[in-house]
Amino acid sequence: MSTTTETKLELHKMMMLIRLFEEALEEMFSRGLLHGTMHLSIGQEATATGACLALEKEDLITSTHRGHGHCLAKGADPYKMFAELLGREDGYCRGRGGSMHIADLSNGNLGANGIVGGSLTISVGAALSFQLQKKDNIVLCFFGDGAVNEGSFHEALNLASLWKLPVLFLCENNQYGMSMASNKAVAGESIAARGNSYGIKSIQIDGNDVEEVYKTVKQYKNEILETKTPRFIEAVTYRYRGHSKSDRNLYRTSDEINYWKEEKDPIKRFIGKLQEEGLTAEELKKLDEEVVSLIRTSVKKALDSPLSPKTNLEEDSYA
Amino acid sequence: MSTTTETKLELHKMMMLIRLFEEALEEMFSRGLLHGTMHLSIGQEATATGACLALEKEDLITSTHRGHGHCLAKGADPYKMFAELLGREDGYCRGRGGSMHIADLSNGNLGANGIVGGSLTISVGAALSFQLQKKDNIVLCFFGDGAVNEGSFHEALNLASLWKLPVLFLCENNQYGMSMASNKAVAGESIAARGNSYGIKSIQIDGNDVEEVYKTVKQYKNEILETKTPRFIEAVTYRYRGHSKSDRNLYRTSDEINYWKEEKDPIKRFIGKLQEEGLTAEELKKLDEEVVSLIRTSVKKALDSPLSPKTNLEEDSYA
Amino acid sequence: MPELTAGQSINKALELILETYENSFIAGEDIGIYGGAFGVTEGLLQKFGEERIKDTPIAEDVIAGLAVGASMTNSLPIVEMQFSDFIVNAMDPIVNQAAKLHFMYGGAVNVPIVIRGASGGGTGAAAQHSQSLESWFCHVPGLKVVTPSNPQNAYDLLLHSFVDQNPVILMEHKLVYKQKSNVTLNPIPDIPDLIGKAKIVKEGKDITVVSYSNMVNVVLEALNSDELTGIEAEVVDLQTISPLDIETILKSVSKTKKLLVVQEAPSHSSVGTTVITRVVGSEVFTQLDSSPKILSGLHSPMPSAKHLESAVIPQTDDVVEFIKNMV
Amino acid sequence: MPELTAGQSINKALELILETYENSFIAGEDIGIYGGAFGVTEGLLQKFGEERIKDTPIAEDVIAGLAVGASMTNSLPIVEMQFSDFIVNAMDPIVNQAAKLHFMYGGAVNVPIVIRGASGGGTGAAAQHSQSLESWFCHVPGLKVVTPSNPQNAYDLLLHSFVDQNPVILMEHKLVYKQKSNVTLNPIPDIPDLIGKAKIVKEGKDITVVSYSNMVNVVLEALNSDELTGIEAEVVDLQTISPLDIETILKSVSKTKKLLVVQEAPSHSSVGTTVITRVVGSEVFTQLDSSPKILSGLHSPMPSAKHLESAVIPQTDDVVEFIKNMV
Ligand SMILES: Cc1ncc(C[n+]2csc(CCOP(=O)(O)OP(=O)(O)O)c2C)c(N)n1
Ligand SMILES: Cc1ncc(C[n+]2csc(CCOP(=O)(O)OP(=O)(O)O)c2C)c(N)n1
Ligand SMILES: [Mg+2]
Ligand SMILES: [Mg+2]
Repeated sequence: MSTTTETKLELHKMMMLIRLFEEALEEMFSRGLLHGTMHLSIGQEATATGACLALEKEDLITSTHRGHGHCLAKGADPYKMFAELLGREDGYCRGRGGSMHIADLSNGNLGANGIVGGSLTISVGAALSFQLQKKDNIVLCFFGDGAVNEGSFHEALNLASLWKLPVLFLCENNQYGMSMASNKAVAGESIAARGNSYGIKSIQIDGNDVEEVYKTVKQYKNEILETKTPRFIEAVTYRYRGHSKSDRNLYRTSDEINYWKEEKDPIKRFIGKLQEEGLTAEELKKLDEEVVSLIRTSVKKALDSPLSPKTNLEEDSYA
Repeated sequence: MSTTTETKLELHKMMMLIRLFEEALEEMFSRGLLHGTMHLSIGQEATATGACLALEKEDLITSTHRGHGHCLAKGADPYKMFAELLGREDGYCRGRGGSMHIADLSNGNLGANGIVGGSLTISVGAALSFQLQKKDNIVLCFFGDGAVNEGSFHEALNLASLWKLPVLFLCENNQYGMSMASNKAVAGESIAARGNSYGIKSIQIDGNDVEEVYKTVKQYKNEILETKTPRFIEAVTYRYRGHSKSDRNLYRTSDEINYWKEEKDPIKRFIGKLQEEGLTAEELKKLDEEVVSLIRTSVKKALDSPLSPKTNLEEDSYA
Repeated sequence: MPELTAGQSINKALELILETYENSFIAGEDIGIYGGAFGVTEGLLQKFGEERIKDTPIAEDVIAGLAVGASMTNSLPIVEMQFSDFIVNAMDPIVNQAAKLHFMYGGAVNVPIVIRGASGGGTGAAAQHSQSLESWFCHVPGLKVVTPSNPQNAYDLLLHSFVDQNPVILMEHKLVYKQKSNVTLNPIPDIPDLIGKAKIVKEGKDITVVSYSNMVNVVLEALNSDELTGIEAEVVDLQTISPLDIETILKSVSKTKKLLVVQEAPSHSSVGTTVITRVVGSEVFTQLDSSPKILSGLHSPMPSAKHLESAVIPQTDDVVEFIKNMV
Repeated sequence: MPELTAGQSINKALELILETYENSFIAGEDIGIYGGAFGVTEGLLQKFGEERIKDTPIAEDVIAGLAVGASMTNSLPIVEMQFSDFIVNAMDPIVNQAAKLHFMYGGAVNVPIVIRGASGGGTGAAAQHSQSLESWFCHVPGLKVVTPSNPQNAYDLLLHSFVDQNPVILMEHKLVYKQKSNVTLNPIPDIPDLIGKAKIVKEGKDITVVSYSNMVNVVLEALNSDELTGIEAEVVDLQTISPLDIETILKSVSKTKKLLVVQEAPSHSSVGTTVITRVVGSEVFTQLDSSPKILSGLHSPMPSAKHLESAVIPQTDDVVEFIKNMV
């Protein structure tokens, strides 16, 4: 299965969109426009992009505290996301969720989750709905390497395997929890091996190779629908920024960070590939400018939009 | 490592003690002397016996809701156990714990636990104490096949493996939770394989062969102390009685139950072995009579002992 | 109008729901062939099959979590916590997810799930199988908490909880399961108007006794005591403990001028302290002619021995004692 | 007498404990090289090494569970819940095990553990990282619950909680961590006599304001408002919310005749409703000359947006408003 040029350009544009979206957030944060903290996925764009673009709109995802990329790649409007982080009425959650809790059901995003491992059992329930409703769709569950050690991971994978649920578990192994190296936190061979131990076919891939992610997710989705069994992907990647805004990066070396930035950056690598395949500097520039202006206009529009009104929050707490 | 005759007779006597203890409980229950329910291990005596007799007094165990056998095998006084189930002051918990919550610290039993999987993380903590205190002892953690699917199992095994804790996980796989067959509840190859997936050396053994259990636990204890890594045993066994007093056994056939009673009974099998090795009917009779009279006198003494007084229970709730 | 135990009436309500809503299902431990630890789901597997009567491994976190995910995707889950004590293993999906998603996502999703659990003591099941943890869930915004006291409201409140679009925690007392009476098998309602409504189960003018769950039965029994002849107590069965039907309570107390709350759970940070706080914080405060009291379970784990267990749980004699002292 | 933030004073208390008790250790997420999400354990790894400063995987159930097992075997564990919201994943070891073992085993064991968690809102961390769940643990017999409000009592209460032979839940408000003042670095006490004691932090005769955790600071700030000049409020900092120091509260209320409770947590089934219930259930009831009130957080999850967050959490203006209306 080879990827069309059109798709490749989409993949590039989406990675750029995520990168620029989060860089814009950083800038807003430093200008004191944002309340609270946030978790940036800069450096990990290939996983979110390759995975979500391999899905249909009707497929669902569950996301994490580091979910901006998942959300955008699944089709969210950057304007509404900026608006959400700024507490505006047009935000996806009307200013009630913020960075860690954006959901976009219209595009099949069941929502980011502030609880590590919190989305795993939810994804199993959504996959059960697909099974009961005999739908030909899957649920892709994003989670980090740190979530692998939570009890909820165990209960979710065990049940998904027993009940043959159409769920694709996708572990974004960026090699650290908050500060703990995943090899100090996960016993046994590897995270992919842990997936296998539940009788779930699992694979470890280069999470910074957007095409590999895209192809693997496409293939696994087909296998899930054909075999009616779940699948598991460990995508190895790396986060450039601190865990959150308060991180001083004491637990890793700047050499390590620089190595990943220089040698393994998903966007750089993919641009190189596209250029080998004949993409000209002009074409690239044009693509990127579209993204830049989308971000610019979205930020401006969000900053100009009205704050979320103080409604009766106790009433808002119930359906 | 061959087992001495003396040890073999101990193993037999202990299995008999457990069997007769629980049969006595059944009789008390039918006479309406017991409040609440209880979980009997009749048919599983070899696991508790072989495991606990392989330990020293300073080694610790954590037990389960089906813990009478563990407790007796670790050296508990049947009188104090009967007294506990009858709510008497001499009971191990002064009538506050009952069947599901007997602890006997003096003999290294950290206590039975009414929560499935509840003792796994506790055993890890106790093993951590041994490690920190540089003691040459282990913690043996009993749990059932049903507990394998709890999140606490996952978190406990992962940490024990990472921290190289001196704990021996012993799963009593009696092939059913309450009503659910363990092969419908545990995904993957086997329970022992699940232990291996955490990088913990694991083995599946015949839990109804008391000598095999005894030898394996002895060997694994030595390995734990030498290699400073945990171990995992899946002991396959079978419970004859219902899960608890309210069980109608709808989830299994009487043929299956009878097969285990006739062909696989741990006591019968071991008696056969002992007789092959020269134990005479008289010797056997003598051994068993000791056990019978111990149970008889214990029951009588317990029934004659005073109820636990109504102290200030709110004060008793705090140290 | 059949005579049923509450266990049976709940079974009937579940059956009606499963027949009526194709996208409803039940999940829990031993709810299939075993019929549930308390027999509440008996026969449902045979009627509706494994697809909709889902026996789970012993894994409460995923039991509750799957309900959340399923409810966000057009399924209508009802899950069972075999003993409500085990809900401790399902707190994240219930408290951090189910309770918050509707609000957190700006109203974009509903989480219409029902979580049933067998609560309470009196059966000799000891400290880990006898708790009344309902107050915890009342403290959590986004959840509703319902506590039936008899076969009829056990049936009706389950149907209404199911129709309610919010996550509802149903705490069913083990002794209520055994209560037996004639039950009108009402149809599934269009609007869940019973949720949030207390019920005056006995009218009176001398004192208001507010209670819920099995303690309502203990209170009613106590009122038959000769020692209380001549005293007309008004008994309020809260039925829903969050949100509280404060109007009904205030109306009664402003009539009787006296308030006693009776609950099995310990007092600290509980439903009972909330009822009293709401009453004394209202204009009714000035009408009270005596100090409002709470009769609760002791601040102690549940002992296994029968004579100690009954010392922890309020008994009819205790209720009589309290009422005598107040009137 | 150094000037320290509460985060720093807690760090000093931890250091003193680790130096003094060889069998003590700390376990939690990112408490090692990272120094804890709020910097509370900074420098301890360097001083005491990996054996005693135990960085764990993200697995709250085993973090709390190992504390229980370790405490039963002559170790003295202090464990950290990075945000107290994550304690939902550790409820079985805390509630079904730690709280009950001493009673359930007839007094044969003690479970002297300390569980610290960062609680509360006001930092824009939204619904899953801003909760004040302390009331849950007050409802559980066998647990003690402690809530510091400033650098000095954060230091002292940690030492006393450590010495206490019961499982103690310490809820440390994120905004309290940032409070700064001079701290007397007292030695480790022989008897934990601060546990269970409230403190009058300001004397007054016109109204008793009972509060705890960061809300004590909000109350004290409110009292500086010009709108309240002439009003002498007495402020009680509960410090320990279970068991409650009811004597101190009653003494104050019988003097002022008025009671206001201020807390960040929602009202239903909370500490505040317990304080009011205990007061109106006592002989002080007849001395009250106005309806006792509670000012609490809204019954709503915490929104992320700053202007909405501050609508959920009681602000100084709200305190001023309540006091004005009551006096
Ligand atoms: C249950 C729970 N425990 C702890 C945390 C605090 N926390 C937030 S993110 C994080 C690290 C998660 O690591 P990982 O799963 O690898 O995701 P990453 O941050 O690397 O993307 C931690 C410890 C949390 N949010 N939820
Ligand atoms: C957390 C929890 N969930 C459910 C139960 C109810 N329960 C008690 S024993 C049991 C079956 C346990 O099966 P297993 O672990 O195999 O032990 P066995 O009963 O077979 O000895 C169940 C479901 C419980 N006690 N605790
Ligand atoms: Mg990570
Ligand atoms: Mg079993």
